[in-house]
Amino acid sequence: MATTKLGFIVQRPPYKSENPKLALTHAIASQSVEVYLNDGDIVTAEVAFIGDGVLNCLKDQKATEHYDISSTESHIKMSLLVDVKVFVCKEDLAKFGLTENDIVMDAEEFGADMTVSVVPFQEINKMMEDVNHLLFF
Amino acid sequence: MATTKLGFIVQRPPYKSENPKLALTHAIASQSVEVYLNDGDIVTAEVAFIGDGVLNCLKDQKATEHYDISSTESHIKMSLLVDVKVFVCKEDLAKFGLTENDIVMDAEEFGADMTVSVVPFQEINKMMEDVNHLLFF
Amino acid sequence: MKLAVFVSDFRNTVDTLDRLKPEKLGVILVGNGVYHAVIKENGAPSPVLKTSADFYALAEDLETRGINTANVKNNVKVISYGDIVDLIFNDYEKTAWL
Amino acid sequence: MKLAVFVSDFRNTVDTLDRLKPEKLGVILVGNGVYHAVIKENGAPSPVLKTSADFYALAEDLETRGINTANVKNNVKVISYGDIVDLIFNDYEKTAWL
Amino acid sequence: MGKLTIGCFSSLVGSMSLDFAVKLAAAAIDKGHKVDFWVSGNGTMLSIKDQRSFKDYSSLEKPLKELMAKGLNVTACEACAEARGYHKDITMEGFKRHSMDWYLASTFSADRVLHIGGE
Amino acid sequence: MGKLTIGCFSSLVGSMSLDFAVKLAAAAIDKGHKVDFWVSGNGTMLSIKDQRSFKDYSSLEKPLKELMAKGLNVTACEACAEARGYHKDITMEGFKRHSMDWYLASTFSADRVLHIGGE
Repeated sequence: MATTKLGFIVQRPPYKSENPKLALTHAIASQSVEVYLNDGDIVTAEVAFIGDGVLNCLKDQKATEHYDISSTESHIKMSLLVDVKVFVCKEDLAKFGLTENDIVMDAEEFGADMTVSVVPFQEINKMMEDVNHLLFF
Repeated sequence: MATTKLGFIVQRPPYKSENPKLALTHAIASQSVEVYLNDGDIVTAEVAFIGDGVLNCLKDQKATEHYDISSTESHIKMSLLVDVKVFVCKEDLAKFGLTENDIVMDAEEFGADMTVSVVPFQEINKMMEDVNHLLFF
Repeated sequence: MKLAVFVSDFRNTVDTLDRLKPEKLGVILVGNGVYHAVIKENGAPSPVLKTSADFYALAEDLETRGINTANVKNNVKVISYGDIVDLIFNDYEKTAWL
Repeated sequence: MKLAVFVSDFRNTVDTLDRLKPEKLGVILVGNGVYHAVIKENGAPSPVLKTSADFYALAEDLETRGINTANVKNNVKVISYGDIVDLIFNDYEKTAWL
Repeated sequence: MGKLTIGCFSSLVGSMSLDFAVKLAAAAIDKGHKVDFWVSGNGTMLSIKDQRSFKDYSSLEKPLKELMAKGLNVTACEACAEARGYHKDITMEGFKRHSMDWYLASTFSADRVLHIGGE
Repeated sequence: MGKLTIGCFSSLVGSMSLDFAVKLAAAAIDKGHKVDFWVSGNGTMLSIKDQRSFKDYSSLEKPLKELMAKGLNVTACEACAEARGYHKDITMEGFKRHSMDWYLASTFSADRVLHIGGE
């Protein structure tokens, strides 16, 4: 019975590369990892958006309409739905003049209880200390 | 009987992406383009290294020894061998504290007559004016 | 030379845009380049917009990223793919994708 | 936390390195990141080297790019792939590829 | 009406450069222009047939086939494709493969060239 | 001796990230460590068999096979591969394909994880 904690740090904007989306899909995969492990062993994933990475969180992304692909917005909602913790750096949002009104904060329409936490970078640093392994995207 | 002139501008360092090398291989391909064209019609290619792109020109690249791939250095020599004009921006070399001693200047060992021209950016601007189409790498 | 420059990145890794001095310059913001049209950092608009040029931003790429085209800066014209075709055929002679 | 950070680009598009404050920080320059170990711009060494950290640069990647390992700055240790393995297993607990 | 030659050297699925190139080609053809489309480097990924369409990834096989039916001329760099293991048998029907001189020859008669390099 | 899990998400031929990852895996195995190697996104390009070896492009099939013989455990993200048209029949022998949870499971028992994301 052990837990391995992973910290996913997204530092780049969406769509230039698919990596921000892969960060979220891999984090979501923490839900099905038990099939490979012994009873009671788990892997947990937390995701933090920092720097230009906070641009992944903008609302109303029309990626499906224009390019027929899912948006990073929809992936953030999926992450919340499976109870992945999602952090967004407060200072970086402020730097871009963005507020909680501009970004995805919940996935209520899918029945998710989890919401996005806008936190100071210091708390993200604490999360990085706390996890067993870091994955920077 | 007409000539189309192409200007290849390399602005990024080697090895992160293969684009600088592709610039040179495509420029070299100007030598065999006649098979597709009418008699007397030709396409010429000139290559200019600017900004971080001048780092492609450093001598003694050991890419074959360490990674079993050809170096951009060897591609510059091949370009000279088939008489492609190669320019290197003087100001950008100076910015990095590099001199003609640090970079590939000729391909004498292969019998090439053409040499690399280290020129002020202004002359590269003139080349850009002069060509029919620009290809930035 | 009349030159249409495409900027597709938010963080430019090349400084070429500042050095080009064509007679007429158009800057077409596409892909993640569209962030330059709207995102301020610490209150300041993108330095890209300081270039002496005509600015365009692709509507599809703004909206894909969750940016309302109404929020784009005044000196940037929001355009479509069809407009890009017309621009490069009618208003400019050469293109450069930085 | 003892953190080994890999820098693989010459032009960083992220500012994360400046913000990390681990108890012990190692910066391993690989790929085009090795330019930081030697290239001066307008006489000034790379700002990456100003970070408070231990610096390492991969010999193979320096030489691939035509850089003589003797020219690397004093505070950067030239290492091999094997050394990287030992560093991340013995000297650091976590890694971050920026 | 003119001729536009597009060269795309970036990687597919994930980067949006090929999506951009295909949409621009479509817009140019709609306006009556002739379009030559060259892919090199990682861009040769576009030439593989039967890419499975997932909602997470852009899938360009369908729009590309429609454009080919409307006259789009599309060619992959043969060496770049072979080096990646993209052999003839997994290449989309109608997608040509040539050496790099094809791209240069296409620019000869082109009114405009858009070369998409970058990273 | 420990276990190292490497994840590589970058594109092959051209970018040197996969070359780096393969060489690091080799160095770790030489020192007696166990290595799991996961490729996702454009990194799945590594899994294709019969990539033609040109001197311009790095060719990793041979070193990879040698490492597999020495116990390297290498797996590609199945969805990322399928989305690119890299189907089972063109996958290198011994190269596994799984869903993303394989990578996370590998980190469970890993002493060190090197996740190569970037651009």
